[in-house]
Amino acid sequence: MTDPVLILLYIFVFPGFFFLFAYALFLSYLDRKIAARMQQRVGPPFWQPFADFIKMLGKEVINPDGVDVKVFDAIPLVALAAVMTAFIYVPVIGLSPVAFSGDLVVVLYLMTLPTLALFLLGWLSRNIFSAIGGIRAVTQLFIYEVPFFLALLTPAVMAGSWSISEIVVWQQHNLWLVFLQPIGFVVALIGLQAKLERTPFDIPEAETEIVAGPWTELTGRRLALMHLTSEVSLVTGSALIAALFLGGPLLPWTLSPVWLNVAAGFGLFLAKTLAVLLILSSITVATGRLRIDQLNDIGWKYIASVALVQVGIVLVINYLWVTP
Amino acid sequence: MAGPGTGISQRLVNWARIKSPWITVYNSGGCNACDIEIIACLMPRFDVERFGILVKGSPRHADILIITGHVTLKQASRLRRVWEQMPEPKYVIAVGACGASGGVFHGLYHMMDCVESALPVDVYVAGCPPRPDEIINAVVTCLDLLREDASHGGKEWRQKKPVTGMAEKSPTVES
Amino acid sequence: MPEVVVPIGPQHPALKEPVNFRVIADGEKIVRLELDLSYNHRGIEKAAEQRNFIRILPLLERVCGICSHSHSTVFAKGIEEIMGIEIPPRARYIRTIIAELERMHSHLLWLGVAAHEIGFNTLFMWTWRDREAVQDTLEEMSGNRVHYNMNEIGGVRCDLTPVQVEAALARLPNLEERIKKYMDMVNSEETLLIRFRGVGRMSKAEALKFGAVGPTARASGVDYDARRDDPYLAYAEVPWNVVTDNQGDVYGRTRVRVGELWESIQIIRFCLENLPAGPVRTDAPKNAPKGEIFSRYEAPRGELAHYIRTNGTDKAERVDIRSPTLANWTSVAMCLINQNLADLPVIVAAIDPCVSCTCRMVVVNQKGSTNKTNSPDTGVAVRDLGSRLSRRRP
Amino acid sequence: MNRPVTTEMITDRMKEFGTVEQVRKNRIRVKTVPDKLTDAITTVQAVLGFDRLISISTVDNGETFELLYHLIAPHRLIISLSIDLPRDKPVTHTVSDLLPPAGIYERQIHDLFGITFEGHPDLKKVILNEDWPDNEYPLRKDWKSDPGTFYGGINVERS
Repeated sequence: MTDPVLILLYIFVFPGFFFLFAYALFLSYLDRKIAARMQQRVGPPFWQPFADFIKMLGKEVINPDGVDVKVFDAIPLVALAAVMTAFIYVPVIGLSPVAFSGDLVVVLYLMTLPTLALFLLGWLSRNIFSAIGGIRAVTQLFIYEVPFFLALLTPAVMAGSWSISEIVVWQQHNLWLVFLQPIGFVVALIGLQAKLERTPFDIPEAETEIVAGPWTELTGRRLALMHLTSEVSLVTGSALIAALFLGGPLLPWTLSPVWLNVAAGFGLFLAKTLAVLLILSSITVATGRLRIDQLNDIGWKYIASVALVQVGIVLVINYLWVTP
Repeated sequence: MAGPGTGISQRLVNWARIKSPWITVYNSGGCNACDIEIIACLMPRFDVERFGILVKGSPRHADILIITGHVTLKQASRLRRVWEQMPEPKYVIAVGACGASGGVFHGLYHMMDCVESALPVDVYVAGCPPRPDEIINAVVTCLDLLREDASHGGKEWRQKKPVTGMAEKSPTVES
Repeated sequence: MPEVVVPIGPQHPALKEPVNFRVIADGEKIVRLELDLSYNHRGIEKAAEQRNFIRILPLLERVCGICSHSHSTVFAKGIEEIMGIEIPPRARYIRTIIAELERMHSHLLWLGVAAHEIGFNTLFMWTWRDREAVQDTLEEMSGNRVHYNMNEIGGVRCDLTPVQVEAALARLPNLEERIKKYMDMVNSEETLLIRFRGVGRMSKAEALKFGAVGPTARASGVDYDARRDDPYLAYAEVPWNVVTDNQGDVYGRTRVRVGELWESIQIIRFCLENLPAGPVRTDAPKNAPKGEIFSRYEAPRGELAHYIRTNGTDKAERVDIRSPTLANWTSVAMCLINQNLADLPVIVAAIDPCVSCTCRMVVVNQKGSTNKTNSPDTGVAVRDLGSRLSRRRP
Repeated sequence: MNRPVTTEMITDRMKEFGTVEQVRKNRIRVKTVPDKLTDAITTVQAVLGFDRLISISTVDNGETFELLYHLIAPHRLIISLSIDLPRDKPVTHTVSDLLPPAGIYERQIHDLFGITFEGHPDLKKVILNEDWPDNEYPLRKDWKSDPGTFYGGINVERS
């Protein structure tokens, strides 16, 4: 897998940008369909997210006066690029060729860029609603970031390496981490739900309080790119959790022909990401929005302390297990 | 590539515009009976999300502006301002008898007389209030208008005589 | 954070109707609030003086879409009392049935919108799906889903056939089971409780002082209900009881409204089962004698009062409409002080504002500061549009 | 209230303020003079237990404006205090300090009828368009809306 053409192919075509674009739209369709079916509605047709994306591209772009247009255009692109590159390091068919030790930290860093982009958009568009939305986005970032990182770094501590691919390989020999660290799995799910700003935590984009939060002034292609960013970060987040906790795309036993092994691995990857998506969708449907100060209490009092307890348990297990 | 309306990308954009019309509802002074009928369209029984119709809060994100109720004097300028905030391929649906002629409130002192006096309307819906399926039918006729306009390159060819009172002195919204 | 003026303008997803709040917020806390309600002022009372008793009822029904039967019933009831005619018992029962069906569809609508305000869309979808059953019953009985036009001076416009009665009765058990589900959902569902409990609290003394009406007042323990104080239509003969609660906050108002939903079903079932036979309307004289009446009615949102004065012709000389939401605006303005900005839609939705009824009033609330406050309108200068169209007397 | 308040009690208590008549089973109407109004309301509130203002109704009967203050009490009786104001100088004192909801109704009446209430904290134009001319009071009997052009050039008598 070191042949540069194959790597380029890997990055751009199959598990890279093209597949990610299609899979993001598919997951967004599934998310809306599950939510609709749970509310006893029919839900959108298969091509709906694709039609939304193309329509938004075709709309007129309105620049609110007094806004630096170049920066206003650049921010959605930066956010989208960050999230897409984060997906390269997550193993999709077998281990990712560009993995290096420490790519878990890079992925986590790249995942926070969209929230900062939202804050900048809100602050730049000089509209009172988007300013308040931007501030809420950043305050929410501080609340869920610590437990989310703790929950995602404990697998690295247990597996003894900071590369996602090596964690996946480690899980082949031992149990899946979801059984070893159930609390970490739950905290990671809650953190991901908050990072994607979905219903219990969609305070920045609270549709009924501040019109559309940081999204208010976005029109045309900027809106399309920001929607795509949120959908792609849904894919990246669920793939990350699938890789770290549910054993990633590798089979415990290797099948005879290589392509069958890769295909089975890819099937596992799809199954696991869809499972994570089902959990996220049911959380969205079953809960109402929290207030920012309630989120503050719950975030720091419960979720952060539970994550610390999880870290403590992992350290104890590591100490007992490693020494023979 | 052939004319503006026939290129592959143009046909794709037209298809996308027809498949995902986003609407925003504005109650310009009516008795909010039409409002609750529009919200009833979103509900499980008349679910419009299967046509891709979403109700968006801010006019910036919407394609179709649905106006319920007649236009009171105070609403006229704000209605006009909301309409101007919408990005270009935009359409206006005036719902109910109030939208067409002021309905029961025709001729009252604190009212302008119909939505047409504030901004150009594309589709009218009869009924006081119209049933949810009639409102969905209005959105569908609006999409047919969109398909026709796409083939003629924009709305100008269909614009009938300029709206009286509006064209000769277009309101200057002080910035 | 210095004081920020947040205009929640006439066009806002949280408010289904055009009302304009100028919220002066300090960070997330609301310091002061200025409402501007006059977007919906249509001048109905002036028109009401020019219409005879047949043409006035459709106009009065369209004061507000959700409580349309209330406005026409309170007017018809007042005129019939001035004329001194007695409508047949069957007409009284049919009016009560339509009134209670309207209360059910209004409360279910409100429960959905309140859940939507806090982002809990599932309950929004469920309540409105069950509301369709009530809408079907209303459409079968009166031909229209929202404006029923059932009333006429002297009785009811169309009769209820036995088939309609059976169909309505068949729908009640399913509605009862759903409302039972909502009742324990409201009490136990954590996601609702965390946003409703302790928000916009109003004590009983405050409720009385600021003149709150309807479920908003009954949630604070005020025991006023026009159906029991001034029994009209068939409420005297139907066994029902007033639902009150002493929580005083949005949670209490939700419980009162769901309780009233339950009561409405019992009233409807009682009225449908022993619907008296007989004619549906008596012929009323064309002109009403000279007189006046202050007729009260318990609309879904609160106590609705029409002051009607007649002068012997076939037109009412003066119809003074005081709608329930108009009385609730002062109390909601007081409840909102130093609550969270995020709670504003929930508290405002808690009084179930029907802005079309309140086509009046700016309320300006003072928070201990000097009494002098004003409400500059945030609207755009209207020199161009408004001035040319405003009315000059010749 | 230790003993239930009866209509007779109310009628003899309110005799000093003006003519009292029992209109219906639980409706009492008291006709008073503007300057006696405030202490009529205070006695009604304090002694007879009327604690809530339902609404203030106004009627333009030719040469005078009639203001009716409707109050209700826990014992389910409704009292309506009515005063007459001359048409040329319709001025009376505000009651919004005694009854807070009155602040709303008085501003509306000022806008539609032109009756000024002294001492009202903020008596500004409220419900009509910003551009509504100041001395036009639509709900007065003698005010006819401008029979001018109906929008679009068709001449229609406007109610």
